[in-house]
Amino acid sequence: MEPIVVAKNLSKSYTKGLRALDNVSLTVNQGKVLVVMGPSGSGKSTLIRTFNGLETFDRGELNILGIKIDSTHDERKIQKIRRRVGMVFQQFNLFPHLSILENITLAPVHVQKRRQAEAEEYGMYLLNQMGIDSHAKKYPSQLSGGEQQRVAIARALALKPELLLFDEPTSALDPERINEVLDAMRKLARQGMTMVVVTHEIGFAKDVSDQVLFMDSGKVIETSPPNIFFSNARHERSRKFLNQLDKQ
Amino acid sequence: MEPIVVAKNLSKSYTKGLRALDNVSLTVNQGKVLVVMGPSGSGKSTLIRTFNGLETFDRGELNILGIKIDSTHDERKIQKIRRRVGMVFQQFNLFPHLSILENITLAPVHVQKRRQAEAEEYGMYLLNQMGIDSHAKKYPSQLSGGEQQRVAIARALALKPELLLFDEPTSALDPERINEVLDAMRKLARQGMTMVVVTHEIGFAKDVSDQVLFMDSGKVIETSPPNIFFSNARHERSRKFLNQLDKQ
Amino acid sequence: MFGIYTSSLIIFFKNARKTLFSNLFNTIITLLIILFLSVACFNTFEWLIFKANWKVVISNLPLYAFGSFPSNEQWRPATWIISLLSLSIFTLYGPEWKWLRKHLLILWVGTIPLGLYLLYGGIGLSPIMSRQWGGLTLTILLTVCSSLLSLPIGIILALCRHSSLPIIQKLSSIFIDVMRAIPLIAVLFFGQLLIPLFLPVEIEIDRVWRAIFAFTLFVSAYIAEDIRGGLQSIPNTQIEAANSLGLNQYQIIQFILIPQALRIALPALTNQSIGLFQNTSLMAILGLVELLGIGRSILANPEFIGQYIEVYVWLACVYWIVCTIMAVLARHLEQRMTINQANF
Amino acid sequence: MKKNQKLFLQFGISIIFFGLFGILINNLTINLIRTGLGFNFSWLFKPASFALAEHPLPYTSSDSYAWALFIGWLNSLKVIVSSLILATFLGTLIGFARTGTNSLLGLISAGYITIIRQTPLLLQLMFWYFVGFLGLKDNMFIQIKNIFNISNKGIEFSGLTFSSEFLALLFGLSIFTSAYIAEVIRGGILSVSRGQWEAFRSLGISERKGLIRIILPQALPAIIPGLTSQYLNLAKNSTLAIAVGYSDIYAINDTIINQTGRAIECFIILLFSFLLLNLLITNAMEIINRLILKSQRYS
Amino acid sequence: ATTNQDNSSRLNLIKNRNELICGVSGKIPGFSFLKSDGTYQGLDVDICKAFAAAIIGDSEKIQYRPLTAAERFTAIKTGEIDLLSRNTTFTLSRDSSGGNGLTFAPVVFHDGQGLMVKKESKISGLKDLANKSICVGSGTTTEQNINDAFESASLPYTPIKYQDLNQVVAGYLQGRCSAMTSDRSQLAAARSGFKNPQEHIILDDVLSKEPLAPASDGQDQKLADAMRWVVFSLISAEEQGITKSNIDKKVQIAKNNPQLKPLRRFLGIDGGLGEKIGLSNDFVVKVISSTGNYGEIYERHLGQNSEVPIPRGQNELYKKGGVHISPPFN
Ligand SMILES: Nc1ncnc2c1ncn2[C@@H]1O[C@H](COP(=O)(O)OP(=O)(O)OP(=O)(O)O)[C@@H](O)[C@H]1O
Ligand SMILES: Nc1ncnc2c1ncn2[C@@H]1O[C@H](COP(=O)(O)OP(=O)(O)OP(=O)(O)O)[C@@H](O)[C@H]1O
Ligand SMILES: [Mg+2]
Ligand SMILES: [Mg+2]
Repeated sequence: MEPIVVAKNLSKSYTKGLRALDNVSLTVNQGKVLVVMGPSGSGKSTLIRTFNGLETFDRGELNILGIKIDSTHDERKIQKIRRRVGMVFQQFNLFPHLSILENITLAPVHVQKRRQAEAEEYGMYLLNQMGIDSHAKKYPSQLSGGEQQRVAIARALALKPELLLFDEPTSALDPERINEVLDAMRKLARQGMTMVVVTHEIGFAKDVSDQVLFMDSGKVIETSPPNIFFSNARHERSRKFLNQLDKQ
Repeated sequence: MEPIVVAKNLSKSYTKGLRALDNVSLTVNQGKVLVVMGPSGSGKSTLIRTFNGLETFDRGELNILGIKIDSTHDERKIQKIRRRVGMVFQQFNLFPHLSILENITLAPVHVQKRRQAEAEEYGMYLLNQMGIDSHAKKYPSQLSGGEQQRVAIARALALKPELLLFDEPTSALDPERINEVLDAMRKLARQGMTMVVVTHEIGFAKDVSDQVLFMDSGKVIETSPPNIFFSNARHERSRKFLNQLDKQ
Repeated sequence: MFGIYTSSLIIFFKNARKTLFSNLFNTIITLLIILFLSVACFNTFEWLIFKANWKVVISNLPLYAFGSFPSNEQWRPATWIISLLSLSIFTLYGPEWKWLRKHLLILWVGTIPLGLYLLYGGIGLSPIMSRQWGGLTLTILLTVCSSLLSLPIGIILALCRHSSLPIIQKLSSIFIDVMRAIPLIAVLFFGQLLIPLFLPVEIEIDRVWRAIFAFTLFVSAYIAEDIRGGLQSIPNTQIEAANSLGLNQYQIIQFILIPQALRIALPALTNQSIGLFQNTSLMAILGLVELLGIGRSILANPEFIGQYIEVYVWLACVYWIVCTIMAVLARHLEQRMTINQANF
Repeated sequence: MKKNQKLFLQFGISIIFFGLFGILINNLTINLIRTGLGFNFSWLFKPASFALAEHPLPYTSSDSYAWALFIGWLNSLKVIVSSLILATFLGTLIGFARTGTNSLLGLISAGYITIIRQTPLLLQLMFWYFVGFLGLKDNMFIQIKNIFNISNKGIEFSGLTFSSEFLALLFGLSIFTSAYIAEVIRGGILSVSRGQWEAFRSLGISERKGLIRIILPQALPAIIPGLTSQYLNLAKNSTLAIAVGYSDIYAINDTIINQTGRAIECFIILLFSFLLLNLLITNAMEIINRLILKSQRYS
Repeated sequence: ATTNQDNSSRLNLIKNRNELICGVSGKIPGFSFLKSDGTYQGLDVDICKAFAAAIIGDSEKIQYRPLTAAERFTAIKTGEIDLLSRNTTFTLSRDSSGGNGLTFAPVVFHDGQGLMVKKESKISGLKDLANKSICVGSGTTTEQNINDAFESASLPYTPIKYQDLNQVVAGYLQGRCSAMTSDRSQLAAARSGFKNPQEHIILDDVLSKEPLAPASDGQDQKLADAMRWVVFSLISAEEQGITKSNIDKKVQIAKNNPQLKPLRRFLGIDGGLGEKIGLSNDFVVKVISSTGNYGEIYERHLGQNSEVPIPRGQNELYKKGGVHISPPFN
């Protein structure tokens, strides 16, 4: 099994003294799903965003799909990585002025220089996979949150990425819509997609993930398989966090 | 036991054809807690907001604290009701330009014409009850969500209301903050306050409520005591809804 | 716009008793307003019907419309104005004819060369110099040309001001800020009287074009700021999303930023062109015989000396009608966009 | 983009820009020499030899051009400041009427706004002056005990006189600007979230009190920038004084250009006087803005 | 006066273009104003027509360009117009190369600045206007003249300055000012449009000499020569009694009577005078047959039966006590 993501001693601070990432190291292998958990402000988003260069870091090294980047943030390498890594955000971030299908075909046509017809065909296939092909001509604001998030996943898939990043993909959704999206993600995991997912959905993490990484104040507190993490977490801090999640 | 809220055949539609409220009738007696549940868009907010005249209705009759209002929306009667009914919103709606204590004393001083000193004293007492008296001189933006919501409750209590309305008071809060607010509400219920609460917090509803009212598409589907509703709801639609809530 | 009026009128009459006479204060205010309005209306109508002498308007209608354009050629500007008008009507009420809809923008842009061809003449038509243009035709020409020219320039300026290259950013900032600091009439003065001084003797620019140039300079600075506002209100997450799809800087500008900024700025942009239409009247002070200018020329005819009230009232009506048409069009455009992309 | 690539691009654009600029200046010099005008400011200290109807400071026609220009600038300032106050007052009233509960007032103010906003200011000014103020006629003047006089010469009020040119400009500008300010105020009020209205209503606070104590303070930060740009527009629009015979800075510049032919120099002076006016207005608004923010420590 | 000129004269340009671009005011009753049919009319306009007839041979081949006072000189200097026929006062600084650098043709209308007041106001001279408001058109010498007049009489006054004559008239009629000042011709023209012209009087005070003359670029001597002699031909024709209606007969007479030397020279039959100034030899015939002589032009636009009657006064021929005189066509 090849490693897809290898992080070595990543550190970053926005404001002096306060570390958003503090010596983070981790590895994600091909076909594996890593779930990242932790309290608000612990650095989960920061971590996952370094993986496709949306965020720089101050020290350490990253190896994504065999491309090494460091704190110098080489634009060309990052552009290469971005073509091979998909990302899904909490707030969907669909392009409101483009129709659903245009949202999906934009990158294939302009980044990968595929033909429009070809990109549209593949786009319709992806929308079909996500169960929303009937909305292809609509605009994002005409869709529910769950549908929008599935469009965002389809958009990320359109570039045929080798790694998918999810930053709290369900936390902006109505309780009733969450499962639509989680189901789509389960499907992807079963198809062997390598994924890094920031989420608080315990059910999903138990179901799908191969490892759960728990962070607090920028540090990795523990990395365990889900069965161990949820029943018998090693660290006091993790247990406290899980307790609070349960209480709701 | 006197009835505090009596609604008879309330109906309302925003857009023609689509009913936000459809023949809703209910009674809340003195000292009782009614929890309202239902999927998004089912009309919960609309219902609870008619109780203090924030929303008009097209047909039916309301009797709040012995004051009868109908579709003509008599401003004078509504003003009377508002002085005796408190309301807490999902988005807190504190006045950002006033300090915490000013937020609380504003209505007593200007509506009930109490003296500033007297209002402040009672305000501090309420803040103390809510466990946030140390923040009295701060501004809303300096407080966490949970603290802000407790200020909002104190503000509603400052007019010594005979009925309290809550519209999803915890759904804008971080998971870790929710219990602070629910605990404060439990305390009020135990002190015998009459309350109508729109919420999806099953634990709270089981604990505190006397009745659970379940709505869908503006209609009341069922009204049951919580032990029956949560273990053995009478209606298919309610069971389906509860299932989905559990899944998360 | 009228839809809104009628519906609010209906609500108004439904609730009249409740809202107008709900308490003493409201009742007094209402009665005072009604009194004032009826006195004003009575006086106005009395003047309009009995006192005013409308000959100064009626016998000069072709002048107001076309200026001193040769009378046997007046069908040319007339054709142009009618085609603009019918295009407006088509844009508003036209059938859902897909192909035409899609090419509406091109049709609108196409009215400029059409207008210029009809006015200037040339191939097949006798040439007519811009000296003879005037009246409403000239006013519309100034508006249409300047607003369509200043849009692309405004976009470029906004992008430059947004750019990370310090020199370019500074230059465009200075241009925009200076343009926005000085009064329009000064810019027009510059265009009419000073531009010739900045050109070599042999080059001579027509004064209609100098006016269009000055208007373009002025309006593009305002448009740039509107678009910059639009750019700034695009959330950063849009750029992040585009970045994570691997789009490069220019593609992001082209496909994400400009279309969104334009749509956000659309109401401001249409307001600019309505303002521009009104402001063309300043050219009357600088000697162009556009709508207001022709009015002032007509007042010099010994036959009409002293009838300025009639002329001003008439011109105000014309300006108001055209502005209202423009505003209705703009509102319609906005509505169509919000139907497509609610919450956008 | 690479760093040197960026530098190169900037360098190229600067060269094109300054090259063009140089050519234009060169043309100008040639033209100025050709027409024998030259470029200097010494004429500023020659006697102006024209009289001014309105001068806040002593002025006679033997004073210098420079002094005449300064008087013009003061005249501009005077009309700008006074119409700024009047426009804000009117605009706020209309903005409230538009959002308020009296629907007749709402309807009228909506009508007012569309009529005012959709006719050219120049026309409105001429209308106010020639029809409104001069229409008062000589025989129609109102006089109250020698303290208060209205005639088509203007208004006289216990020793203070305001000419009808000034008043027409004041009214025209204020009314025109107030229609825009009303929209700014309305926008500001609408920018306060609906939750705030509901919150004060559910506390039993009356509409008027809620508007003043809860909504307006929160709307102010959204209103101030819009207000500033309306004030700047007002200042610029005051140059239309030329249409009603008021001697503002532009009108005096115009006269001087006609007398001396110094178009370029006068244009530069006009430019700087407006930059100065703008600076004054923006700084004053900045101070007001800071005061408001200071009184609202919350954000 | 001629200096050696190359062929780049505007005269050739006009001929090649077959059209004359003539700058006018467009807003002065009697001199140039827009009629309802979209054509310009007035004395200044007829002078343009005379130039076109002389240069091109067709008095209709003209484009009029309305100009404001501020832009008129720039328009000549930049070549936007060929010549200016717009009530422009002939002054030294305008005529000199050190000033505005123009050249003026002979005066076509001798004017003077005057004051108009309402009869009922009982104002009879400058003295009565002390401390009163006076409506002035800005952007011309008018403003300076009124100032000089009051200053030298040490009288205080308040000038109300407007953009153009219409506004001055409106201000005066509405009673904003006790008097309006402008060139006396314009005062008379304006008064003719009033409802009750007899209620207004033009005071006897003449504040300035205002000889109004067509102008062209001072560096183009050829065009200036042509213009000068076209104007003189109008005056000379009146002196000789040659009119639009009898010009053909006069030509016949001149052709048949070789002894009428001056007439033959004047009408271009002998002498080749036209060629010397770059025009055709019979330019006078063309001019007179299209516009008539000076007297006819005057009568048409400013005469007793016109819409704007102004007594000829100074503008009579020298023989009749006026100041118009033409040098000999030799
Ligand atoms: N742009 C920024 N500027 C300054 N500080 C930032 C910025 N973004 C994040 N931080 C800080 O970095 C730390 C980690 O933030 P991050 O967003 O990664 O947390 P998170 O675990 O994703 O939290 P959440 O669950 O709320 O999304 C926090 O202390 C946060 O305040
Ligand atoms: N101001 C409004 N204008 C038009 N329709 C409205 C308005 N407010 C609510 N509605 C509609 O009325 C229906 C009931 O809305 P309501 O807000 O009462 O639902 P809810 O049960 O509170 O939902 P949620 O759980 O999302 O708060 C919905 O269909 C909604 O779209
Ligand atoms: Mg995060
Ligand atoms: Mg709700």
